[in-house]
Amino acid sequence: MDFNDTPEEAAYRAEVRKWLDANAKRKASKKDTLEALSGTDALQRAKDWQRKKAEAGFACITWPKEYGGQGGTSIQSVIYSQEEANYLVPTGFYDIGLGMCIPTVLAWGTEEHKARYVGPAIRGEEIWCQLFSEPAGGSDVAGLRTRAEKDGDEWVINGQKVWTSGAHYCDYGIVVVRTDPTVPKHKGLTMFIVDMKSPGVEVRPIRQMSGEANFNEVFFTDVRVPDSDRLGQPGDGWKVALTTLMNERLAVGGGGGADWSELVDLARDAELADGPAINNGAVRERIAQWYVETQGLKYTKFRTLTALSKGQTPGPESSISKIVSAPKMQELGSFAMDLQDIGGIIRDRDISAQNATFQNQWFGGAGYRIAGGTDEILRNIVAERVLGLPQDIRVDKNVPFNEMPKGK
Amino acid sequence: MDFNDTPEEAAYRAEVRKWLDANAKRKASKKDTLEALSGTDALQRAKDWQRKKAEAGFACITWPKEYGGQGGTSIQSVIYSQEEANYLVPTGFYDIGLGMCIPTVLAWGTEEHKARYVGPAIRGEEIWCQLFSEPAGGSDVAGLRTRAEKDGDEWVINGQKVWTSGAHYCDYGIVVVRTDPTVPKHKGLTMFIVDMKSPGVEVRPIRQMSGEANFNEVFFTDVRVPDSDRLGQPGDGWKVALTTLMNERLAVGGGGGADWSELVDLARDAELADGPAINNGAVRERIAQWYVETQGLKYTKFRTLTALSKGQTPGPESSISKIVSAPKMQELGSFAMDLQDIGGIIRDRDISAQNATFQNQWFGGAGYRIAGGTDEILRNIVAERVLGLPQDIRVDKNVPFNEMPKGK
Amino acid sequence: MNFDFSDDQKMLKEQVSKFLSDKCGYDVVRRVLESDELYAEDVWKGLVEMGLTGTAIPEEYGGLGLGALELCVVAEELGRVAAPVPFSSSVFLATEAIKLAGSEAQKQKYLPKLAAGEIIGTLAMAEGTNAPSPRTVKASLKGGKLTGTKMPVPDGEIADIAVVLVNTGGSGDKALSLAIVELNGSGISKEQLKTIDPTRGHAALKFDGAAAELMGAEGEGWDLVRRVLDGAAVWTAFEQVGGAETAMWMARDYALERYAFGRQIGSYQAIKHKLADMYVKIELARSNSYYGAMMLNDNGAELIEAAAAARISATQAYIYAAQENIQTHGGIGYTWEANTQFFYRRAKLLALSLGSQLYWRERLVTQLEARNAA
Amino acid sequence: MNFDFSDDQKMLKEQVSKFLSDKCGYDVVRRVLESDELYAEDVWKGLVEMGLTGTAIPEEYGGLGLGALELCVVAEELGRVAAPVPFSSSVFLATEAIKLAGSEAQKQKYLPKLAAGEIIGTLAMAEGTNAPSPRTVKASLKGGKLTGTKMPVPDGEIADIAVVLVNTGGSGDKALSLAIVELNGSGISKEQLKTIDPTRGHAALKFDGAAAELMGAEGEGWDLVRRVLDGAAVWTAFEQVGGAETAMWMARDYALERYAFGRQIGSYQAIKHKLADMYVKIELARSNSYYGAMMLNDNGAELIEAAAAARISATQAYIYAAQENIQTHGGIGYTWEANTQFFYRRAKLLALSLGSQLYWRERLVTQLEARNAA
Repeated sequence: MDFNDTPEEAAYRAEVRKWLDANAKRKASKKDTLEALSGTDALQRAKDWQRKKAEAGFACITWPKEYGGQGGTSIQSVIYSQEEANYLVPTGFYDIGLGMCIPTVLAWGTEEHKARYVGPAIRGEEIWCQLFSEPAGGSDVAGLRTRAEKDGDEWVINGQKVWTSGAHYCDYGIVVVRTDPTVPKHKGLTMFIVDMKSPGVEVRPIRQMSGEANFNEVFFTDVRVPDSDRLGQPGDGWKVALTTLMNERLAVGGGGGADWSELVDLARDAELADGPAINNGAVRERIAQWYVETQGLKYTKFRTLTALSKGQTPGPESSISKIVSAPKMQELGSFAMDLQDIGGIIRDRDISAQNATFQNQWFGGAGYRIAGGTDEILRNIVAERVLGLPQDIRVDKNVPFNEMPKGK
Repeated sequence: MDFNDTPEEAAYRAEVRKWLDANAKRKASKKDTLEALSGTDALQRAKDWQRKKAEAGFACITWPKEYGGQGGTSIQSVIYSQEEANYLVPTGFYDIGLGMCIPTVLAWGTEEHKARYVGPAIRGEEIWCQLFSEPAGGSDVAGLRTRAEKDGDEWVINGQKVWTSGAHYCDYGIVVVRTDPTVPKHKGLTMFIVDMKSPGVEVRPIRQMSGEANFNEVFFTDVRVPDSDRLGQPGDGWKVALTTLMNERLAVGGGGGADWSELVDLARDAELADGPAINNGAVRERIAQWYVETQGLKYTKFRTLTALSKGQTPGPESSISKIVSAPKMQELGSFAMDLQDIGGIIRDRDISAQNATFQNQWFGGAGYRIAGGTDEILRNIVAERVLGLPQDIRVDKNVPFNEMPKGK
Repeated sequence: MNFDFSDDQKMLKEQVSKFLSDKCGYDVVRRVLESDELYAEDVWKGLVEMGLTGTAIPEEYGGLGLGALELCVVAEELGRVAAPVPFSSSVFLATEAIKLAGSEAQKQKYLPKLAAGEIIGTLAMAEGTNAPSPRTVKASLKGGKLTGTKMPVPDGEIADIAVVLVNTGGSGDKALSLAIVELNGSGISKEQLKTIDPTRGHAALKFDGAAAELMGAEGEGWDLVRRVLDGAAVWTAFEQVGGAETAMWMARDYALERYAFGRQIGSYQAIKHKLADMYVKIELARSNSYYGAMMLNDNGAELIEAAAAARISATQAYIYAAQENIQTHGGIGYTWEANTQFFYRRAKLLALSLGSQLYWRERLVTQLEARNAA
Repeated sequence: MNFDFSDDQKMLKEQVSKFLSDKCGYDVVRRVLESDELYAEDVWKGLVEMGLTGTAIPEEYGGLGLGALELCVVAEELGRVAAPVPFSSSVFLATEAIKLAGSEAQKQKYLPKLAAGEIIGTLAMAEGTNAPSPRTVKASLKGGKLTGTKMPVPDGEIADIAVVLVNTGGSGDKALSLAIVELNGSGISKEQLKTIDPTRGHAALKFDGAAAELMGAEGEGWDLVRRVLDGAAVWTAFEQVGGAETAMWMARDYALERYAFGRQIGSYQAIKHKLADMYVKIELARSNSYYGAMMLNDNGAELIEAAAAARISATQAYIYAAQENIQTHGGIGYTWEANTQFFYRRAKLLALSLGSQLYWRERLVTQLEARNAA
């Protein structure tokens, strides 16, 4: 039991590090990250970086060589990510496309699709988004209402998607729509590749409670998609979407943000009415609790990586990361605000402790508990797929979609 | 807003107090209670006391005069209970009979039943128990399997009941049984009065995890009950049982046991490795939390009493008391054991802090969270009956009982 | 036994409720959130016209001469609609501080104007992100001149007067005193702060030798301000209970109208039990608040415990209800357009405004220790 | 990266598992619970025969010469069946204390016998219901004579030797030392204690001038015993994870077979989410335990944090799983006949046996403070 690389892994890591040293700047502090990601040229810098990675053979390491990948191992991919995280490089723009969309194209697309789309995506020339969620859908992803009707060799899409990250700068998307409302809901769906610049596609930012706008609504009005851009057969949409969602589950991270260490720093500085916060047993209890949770998740990931390195596929166990870290994000933010007493309401980065990171986290945590699977849905997943408990009674299993009760 | 009696209430309270002073000994300390209840003659003393109360007009104060009650108000009944609680009198033996069974007889019995059973129950001559729960039933009370078959003017009962308090000293019981297994489960039940001394009734104590035996299993083997001892019509059993259960909800108390005050005492005495427990903020946090919960329940009860005194009927809100106090009982016991560190495992009353009250409470809390409605069922009740949320999907609504999936 | 509000009090509650549901809908809260308005002046004027700013001010000072209980019912209704008005600053804090600590002259000077809504008052305690206490308050009063920075001060930009917690150099708990200062004089600069809840404005007030006068005895400031906070805690608990109930019913209504997997989401136990837990917490908070109200009204011996219990349980109930209301709504509940955010913001603001739970727990347990020893 | 046990270690685990599932079923646990037996001597003998008592004892002292990781897999399997044997007392505590602090002569004298299972050892720290510390330990060692009362001492009635935490009169943390005492000598009386878990016997040991000898340097007892506890915490965490998993699967199986309202109770979210929470807690505990194992095996720089994290999360996982296993079972789960009780008792015993969470949190955070400052 050790964290050391095997000789092969070590050699690969050295190679990666050498290349990164030659092509990127090493991070000096935590703050560096934020600065690297901000600015109006962030997208262009991300595209440049992705191209560079692809040229050097560090993009999409595990994908087949024939489509532009490296045919490498999962652990090589992990090693690259671990190392890259130490450098000041633009990230984020490609997570969904390369993490979820293109894997779905690889699994379900025709040879033509793969030849056309995979290469440019790897080289960063085309960015992809995922169009699944709908206002009426939410946790019930399959309950979607956006519809497509066949018209000759084309399909005509009408409806609305929500919570689409990056829709405004993306070139392509994968969209799941209802093509047959007369069969039970999981059976009437079909998946398409859609050109985001098509006429009739309108993208509007969604402003979140916190004031930021990281997501979009996407409206489809008579958007025409050639039948040749269908992924899978008509009616297979749910199965195709599951491929995407499985990849999402793997891609979802720990949520980030301030953790026990930042709380220790704060508690050292904060004065409660009866003395320094760090001396208060209730504060110390929370530091201990959040340390234990963070470490537990960290070493769970190491266990998963070990399984990966032995060729195993991680299962729905990875849901536990978000089950633990999402409420922690919210609660830790909230508790840290308590330590600042009345002043905890201040959200000005120049005044509030640690640049208002706790206040922002308290806002963000409320969203993170919902995005990509609510606390409740993730517990269902663990209970059903890990522990083998039965699904809740499903009234929607055999009912035609257009006869199902829907509420407002 | 005040806690004072109205003049009428004050006069009644004075009368009660005068009678209690003349007939019982005032409690000097908390310990007195335990001693008053122990001993082999406890039952006889309880009978004597009940008779005395009935003679003085303080038993079953709200019941109609024609059947031996006093025709008094709810608030008079509460005042009597409040005052009686300050005296060393035997309690407990009559709670179920007078709190749940006889109210059901009054609501559903024939004139003959009322004439025959109510008077002796009030005077304490006959004690009653309630026979509803079954091994396969649990939270699903209506899922019971004990059956009764008609044989001439009699019914023949076979089956098993569990969690029956006092079955070994009771004279009568009310028992709900299945008389028609071919209709959906709530519709095939019937309620009977059963003589607990009948041939074929066998009572066995149930030993609890804590080592005590406060409940019984009751086995029915060809027990014959005359049709005249039926309460309500055949098939009405569930409605009759609901009357009983509604009365139970009102009767369930706060669970008792050690609370924040005992925890303060313990924390003063207990030495943690880094100092006295009372100085630890995590300990202080819990003292505050449990104080707040206990006081909240206490004043909720005062609000209920105020409603009672205005002639209103308390509803399912009273479920909150057990939702809060049952987990508190378990957690407070557990935390107090933590304060005793390694020594917290000792359960010897002569060595363990406060006579091992915390250890016993930690055992008892596990049972209290289940008995008379689990944490989960009580939340369902609040959600459905107070907040008007829909029932969970019921697969058992229209299925004949003998065709329903049952598991082991 | 009559552990309930009187019919007159309930009627007052009804009046306030009616006014607010007419005049202070979500549109008003949103207007203040999204604009540069510092408060809903229209709503405030209406409250003033109803005489509510003078509810608990004696008639001799121009008030209605009612008691603490009447303020409780008003507070609950203000909380229910998340009203963006300076009621708590002016009424629960400034007015009560003057009633408690003011000289006869100070009372004569300020209470009638506060009662009539001619001026708005506030209490300036905090100095940044530490809990105000004799160890952290540095603003000083010397020779009638106030120097230092107070922030966040609720309604600091719109307030006409402030009661200020100042350091007058005594030792230990005697370091602090109260001062009263008119905020329109010289030597004062105000700066609006960015906070988690822009529907209730907070400012940084910088005093550079501003004219101020001592209120109450020198060295008694810490004791006085804690007594003011005890009362404010009870009223704020009602405000919190009101807000928590709105959040709970909002979640419940959404759980009835929203379908997932072909069923109302309110039929799933995860949602049902969440809502049941909201209800339980709110009921505990309401009951503790009632007791706090009684102690406050009767100046009862258990006021400190009762106020702390009310504050702690109301804070927990509101935080939980507001947070899980968003969770019940799912994605839509996290958007700017949703009204859920008003309660999320306000719940946390109120949780901190009179000092966090850490302060109140400590105040409670110190008192319980003393009581248990006795 | 290889954050997993080796194939050899997994094979050992398999062997132990097979032995225990054959020889240490619930019937054995119940037999010890309901009889006067102090431990399952048959199971113990089997473990001794497999050489497990000598797992981490060097070969020169008659052990198998394996390491900390092998003890981890053994501990997990013992925990899984709630084995009623003195393994933790003798192996995790006494043996390790002697390995850490014993003189060469002491090692020569005791380790071979411990390895061979000829004697059972224990560690006597506590003196009643306060946490053992330099401020509370009063038992004294003077001139080779031990005086005082230790309780509860795990397996105190059956142990042949005890490592005892004694007060040797130094100041502050230097007040304490370790002593080793043979329990069959004179000046010792033993009394079985009534505890929450009779399947693991505990005694009060009264020493009245019993012969004892210092182990390790005088004044180093507090430091030494805490280091022993760090190691024991890691092994016990595996024991706790094993027990927690049994409780979880017991609850899960019952949730599948029990019907209410015509459905498996495992189809209700209240039960599903409860079980999911068990799983999450257990996974966190397992992962922290793995890291603790690695630090222990490598004598790593983060041993204290890793041990504390393993202990805290494993304690929380086991307590939760054991408690909610009963709740999932409902009434039947609270009866004497149910096997749920074994885990409820054992979870709490193990939660307290090496000091409660309050001790471990403090140990952890003190370390984190130091690290964060650095």
